[in-house]
Amino acid sequence: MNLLQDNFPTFLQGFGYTLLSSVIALVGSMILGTGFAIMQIVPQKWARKIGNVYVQVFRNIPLLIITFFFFLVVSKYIKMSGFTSGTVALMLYTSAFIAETVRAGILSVDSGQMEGARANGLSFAQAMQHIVLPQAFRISLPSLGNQFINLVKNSSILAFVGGLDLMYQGNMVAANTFDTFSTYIIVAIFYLVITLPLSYYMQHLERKLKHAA
Amino acid sequence: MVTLGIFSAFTPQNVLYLLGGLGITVGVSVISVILSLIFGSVVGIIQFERLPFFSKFVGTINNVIRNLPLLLIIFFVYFALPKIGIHLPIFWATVIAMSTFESAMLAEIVRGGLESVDIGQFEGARANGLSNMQTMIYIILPQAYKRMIPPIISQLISLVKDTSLALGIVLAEMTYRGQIVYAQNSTYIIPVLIAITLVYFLLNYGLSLIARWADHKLA
Amino acid sequence: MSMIEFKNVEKYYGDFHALKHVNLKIDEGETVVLIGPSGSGKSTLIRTINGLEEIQEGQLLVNGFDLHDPKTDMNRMRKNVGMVFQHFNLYDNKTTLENVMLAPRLVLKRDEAENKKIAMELLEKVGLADKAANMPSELSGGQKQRAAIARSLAMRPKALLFDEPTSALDPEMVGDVLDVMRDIAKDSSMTMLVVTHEMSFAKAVADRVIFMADGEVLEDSTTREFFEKPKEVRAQKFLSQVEHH
Amino acid sequence: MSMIEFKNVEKYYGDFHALKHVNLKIDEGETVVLIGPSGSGKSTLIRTINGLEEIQEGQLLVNGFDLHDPKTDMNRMRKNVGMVFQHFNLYDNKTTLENVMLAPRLVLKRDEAENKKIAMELLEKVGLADKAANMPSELSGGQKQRAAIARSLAMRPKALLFDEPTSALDPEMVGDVLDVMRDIAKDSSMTMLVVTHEMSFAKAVADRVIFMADGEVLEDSTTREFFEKPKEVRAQKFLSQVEHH
Amino acid sequence: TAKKNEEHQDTLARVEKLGRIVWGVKADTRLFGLMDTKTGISQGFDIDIARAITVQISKQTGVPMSAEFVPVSSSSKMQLIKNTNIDGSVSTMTITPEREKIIDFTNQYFDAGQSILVKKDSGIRSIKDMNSSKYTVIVVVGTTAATELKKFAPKAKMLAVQDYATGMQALKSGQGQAMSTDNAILYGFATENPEYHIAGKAFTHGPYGIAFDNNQKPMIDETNKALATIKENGVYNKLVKKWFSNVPGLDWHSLEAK
Ligand SMILES: Nc1ncnc2c1ncn2[C@@H]1O[C@H](COP(=O)(O)OP(=O)(O)OP(=O)(O)O)[C@@H](O)[C@H]1O
Ligand SMILES: Nc1ncnc2c1ncn2[C@@H]1O[C@H](COP(=O)(O)OP(=O)(O)OP(=O)(O)O)[C@@H](O)[C@H]1O
Ligand SMILES: [Mg+2]
Ligand SMILES: [Mg+2]
Repeated sequence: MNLLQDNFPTFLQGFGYTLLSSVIALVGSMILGTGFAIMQIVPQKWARKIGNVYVQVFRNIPLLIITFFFFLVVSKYIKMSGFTSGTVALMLYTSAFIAETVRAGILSVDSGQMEGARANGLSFAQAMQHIVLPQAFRISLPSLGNQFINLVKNSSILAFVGGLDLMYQGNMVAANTFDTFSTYIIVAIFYLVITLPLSYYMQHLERKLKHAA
Repeated sequence: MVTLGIFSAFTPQNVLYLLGGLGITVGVSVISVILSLIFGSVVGIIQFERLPFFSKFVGTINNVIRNLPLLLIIFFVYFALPKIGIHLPIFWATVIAMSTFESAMLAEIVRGGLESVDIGQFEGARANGLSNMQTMIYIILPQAYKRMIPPIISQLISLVKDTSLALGIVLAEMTYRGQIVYAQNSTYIIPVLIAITLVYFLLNYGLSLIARWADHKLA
Repeated sequence: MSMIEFKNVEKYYGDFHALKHVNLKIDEGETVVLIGPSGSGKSTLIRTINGLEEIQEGQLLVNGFDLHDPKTDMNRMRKNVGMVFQHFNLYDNKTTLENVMLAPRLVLKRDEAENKKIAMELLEKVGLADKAANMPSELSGGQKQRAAIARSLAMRPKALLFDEPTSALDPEMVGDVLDVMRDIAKDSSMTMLVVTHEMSFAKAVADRVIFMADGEVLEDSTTREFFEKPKEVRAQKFLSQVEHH
Repeated sequence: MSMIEFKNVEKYYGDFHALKHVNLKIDEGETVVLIGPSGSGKSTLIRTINGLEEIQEGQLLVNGFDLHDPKTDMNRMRKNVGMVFQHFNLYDNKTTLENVMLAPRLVLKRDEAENKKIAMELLEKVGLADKAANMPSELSGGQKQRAAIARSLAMRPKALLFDEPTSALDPEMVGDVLDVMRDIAKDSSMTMLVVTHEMSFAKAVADRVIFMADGEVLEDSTTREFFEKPKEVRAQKFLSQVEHH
Repeated sequence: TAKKNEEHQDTLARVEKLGRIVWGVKADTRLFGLMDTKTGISQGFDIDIARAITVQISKQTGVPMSAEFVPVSSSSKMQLIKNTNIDGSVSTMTITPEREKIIDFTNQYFDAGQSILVKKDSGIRSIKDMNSSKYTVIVVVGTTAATELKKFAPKAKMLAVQDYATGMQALKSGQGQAMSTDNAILYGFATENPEYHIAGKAFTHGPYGIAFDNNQKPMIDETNKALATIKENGVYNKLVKKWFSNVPGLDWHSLEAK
């Protein structure tokens, strides 16, 4: 495993950027996704429409194209690096899926919770924030976890725009050493270090929630 | 400049060229869908059956594949497998990589679908004298699949979108061809990106409408 | 002064006519029991009073607020009108104490120390002081309902609405909850409207009884009148069924 | 000849001792009712008989098959032992008729025309001929249970096991199902083991009553003996509770 | 570390047996290999050279062979040769000692050197001006430019993208201030984008070779022979004229075979 020793800093840097991009995109997409989930359930028809269109658009087009759009088109007007373009694209793309997950979570919270809160004098926003959303997040924790795993995997898209992530560094090492086999195996292991434990934990959570139900 | 691009980017020959890419996108998708439905079902059932050792083993491999980026798997199949003597033409390398990854994703859906079937259905069938295999084929699978249609279609939508990743190994699918078109003239970039986006959207939105319809029909 | 007033109110669910030409007046401090067969519109009527359902026609005045006026601030109106539900609707993600303290903190901005003091007093009053730190899932049905009542009272409402507060409870739990309600009814400034099938409670506590059927208010009499000689045939029939049970 | 025989059977769920040293013999053609408080192991016992649960010690002989012997072909054994569940467990993806016809077709390879004839006769017998083409979701609970019984009978089993066949039913449905079961019990060659709380059914139909508590068989008497003077204190107490209800 | 490749079959034997040579060519590089969307086949100097070589090898060996083309990217071409997805590559590939350890090159068929393409009004006059961390230079993964850049402007940041099409778009959208690769390739972009030009002289010397898998002496010999022949008989010069005579600022005669 000379390859690993020689290129360890490179892999590690890539790993760092992958993590960084994933975490930023996660936080952003949670906020955006929750926002659009709420938009889809408020009484106002126009808000629902907007929420719905947003989700449908970003769910149904490839992440790669969104990434290119930011990297090549938007950056003409707003300066952004490959890393930023990729991370923003990742955030928007993932937020559509999170919106769907959170919306389903909200709908599965007993409607009595909202009614109880409204009758108790809380405003719609207060009831959402303090009562409905906390419960919705708990219910949808396993699927949110799976979205995060997808997000980490999808962050490999940064490789297409020089995003310095794990996949990008892997390609560079492969191009320099021609030892594609070992390189990609190492890259795979780095990804699995993040995704596999998460994935097992989510399976565990899912089972626990199912038993509780 | 942009408006100029809109008119000249879509010459008949560019449009035909992009449509050819769509053909490849659809081709890869359809073949991968069929393969991954078959393999995903088999692997999902193996995991569900809890066979001693074997199910755990298959499940672990499945989890590893499921938790890797598809892009990595594509690079691996096309660039790394030849190192151990497996040479695949680019189209088939893409199909194999996508089918491997999507099978793993579908296996998880199938396993979940099977687990959501009421245990009483098994017991009823077993007590009624049906064998394990018969119970699976005639009672459990039909019920599980009905429930799995919406998540499976979402996964298929992902699959269609993910074919774009094959541009990383220069498969001449639609996104790659889009790049080639705007390599001719950089004012084409916005109209071409929009056109491609629209095609993907229509393709996938169509699929998601089917999912919604199926969900409605089955509920 | 009237606390709640329905004037020619009509309410539809889509095509379904759920409240038909309702006229009704409940004065401050009154305790009124609302009865009627299943599907007659009791829940619908009571839910319109704190704006959980909209009305389509007529006028509905609650504590001076006109609920049919789109300019009315529902959140302000609701501060004065509490509601207790059949299925409690406690906040599942909060402890009993937090259930009681949340709305006063968020809506009334009540000082935290005072909020806690009031909440504990109320829990004491409904007999749940020792369950303050428990989650709703750890309470029995009767305890849940008493917690829900404490939660409503913490807002110091002028009116309290009850929608079958005891009908989801095991029989041995019903008494405790009715006792608490009786206590509240004694407070002469509190307006209470109660949907219930507990006729003994109605007889003992209510000033007036309203009988509904098919979305209409068929009878509106003093408690004594109603139980001694109900005017409506359907009310008579209903009474005989309920009391027989 | 004995159809079902437990010899010193022990059954554990993990550490939990669910069946304790059970000895029991049921002869061909007998109708036996199994009663006992909730959690006493009735379901566990009945489920071991057609192999839905494994036993850990002792011997369990059903129609000559030794169920504790790993070489025993469970599928063959099950052809002769039908089971009816509390929650029916009809095949949700098949029509009523298909529910009845499936196992004979797949397992007995019964000729299709004959299979259909037998199935329709059975549906006739349980009063469901007109529901042959309906899906289970379109049947009421009582109809579902009668369909499940027809499904079991179609295999022409020597023994039929019932695990609380009426306890998930609305009261007005119970009678029809019990009637069908009474009919079956009349057939002197059919062995029946029934877990139920319907004491009137037990009194009318059972040859013997077995009483379980805490995983043990505490009493095993003729029906008359059991209901007139149960030997065990716990059985007496149980009877008084159930009959009072 | 590249493995030896004894297990690979003889390329010449393979192409003779199959009657075709599969060439890897570029699809995103103007003048050398740019996809013609009508035919779906790249057009350019590289493609014409590959065709001419194929014809010539057919003559030499007496085995009729056709030329087939597979689009490759800078990042994939090396792998594709090693994987025998393609028989050989005529894809603006610089002959370097590192690469020669892994694959075999013919004699050079085109003379090139690395340059930078910048905006005309950028004030950047040569690669030396860019040796500062405030500059980002765009390169393509797997090209020699990526390695050479570190020697000539070590302080500059590097942004590596998957292909030239993306690279040029990235330059235009301001992801970097320069794109660096062989001048020959940059000429194509300069022709297409008048607001950009090549700044300074080429700072490396990196002629292009036709590449095959390693240990393919018979194929290399045949190709060298063919190459020499087309240079002699004027075919080569005709192709130079066809592709390079209209490039502004380029003395195309200097490219002709003498
Ligand atoms: N959201 C709704 N949409 C449509 N119809 C409704 C809705 N809520 C109630 N209804 C209908 O309105 C009628 C009155 O319902 P309501 O719940 O007010 O009756 P109720 O008197 O409270 O009955 P119960 O004693 O069963 O609680 C019923 O026929 C009911 O089906
Ligand atoms: N799969 C299982 N795993 C662990 N414990 C179990 C399992 N099934 C049943 N038990 C336990 O075994 C005991 C006997 O259960 P069983 O279902 O046989 O009782 P029962 O007599 O049928 O009760 P009921 O009248 O409520 O149906 C109970 O304490 C139950 O909790
Ligand atoms: Mg009601
Ligand atoms: Mg039981």
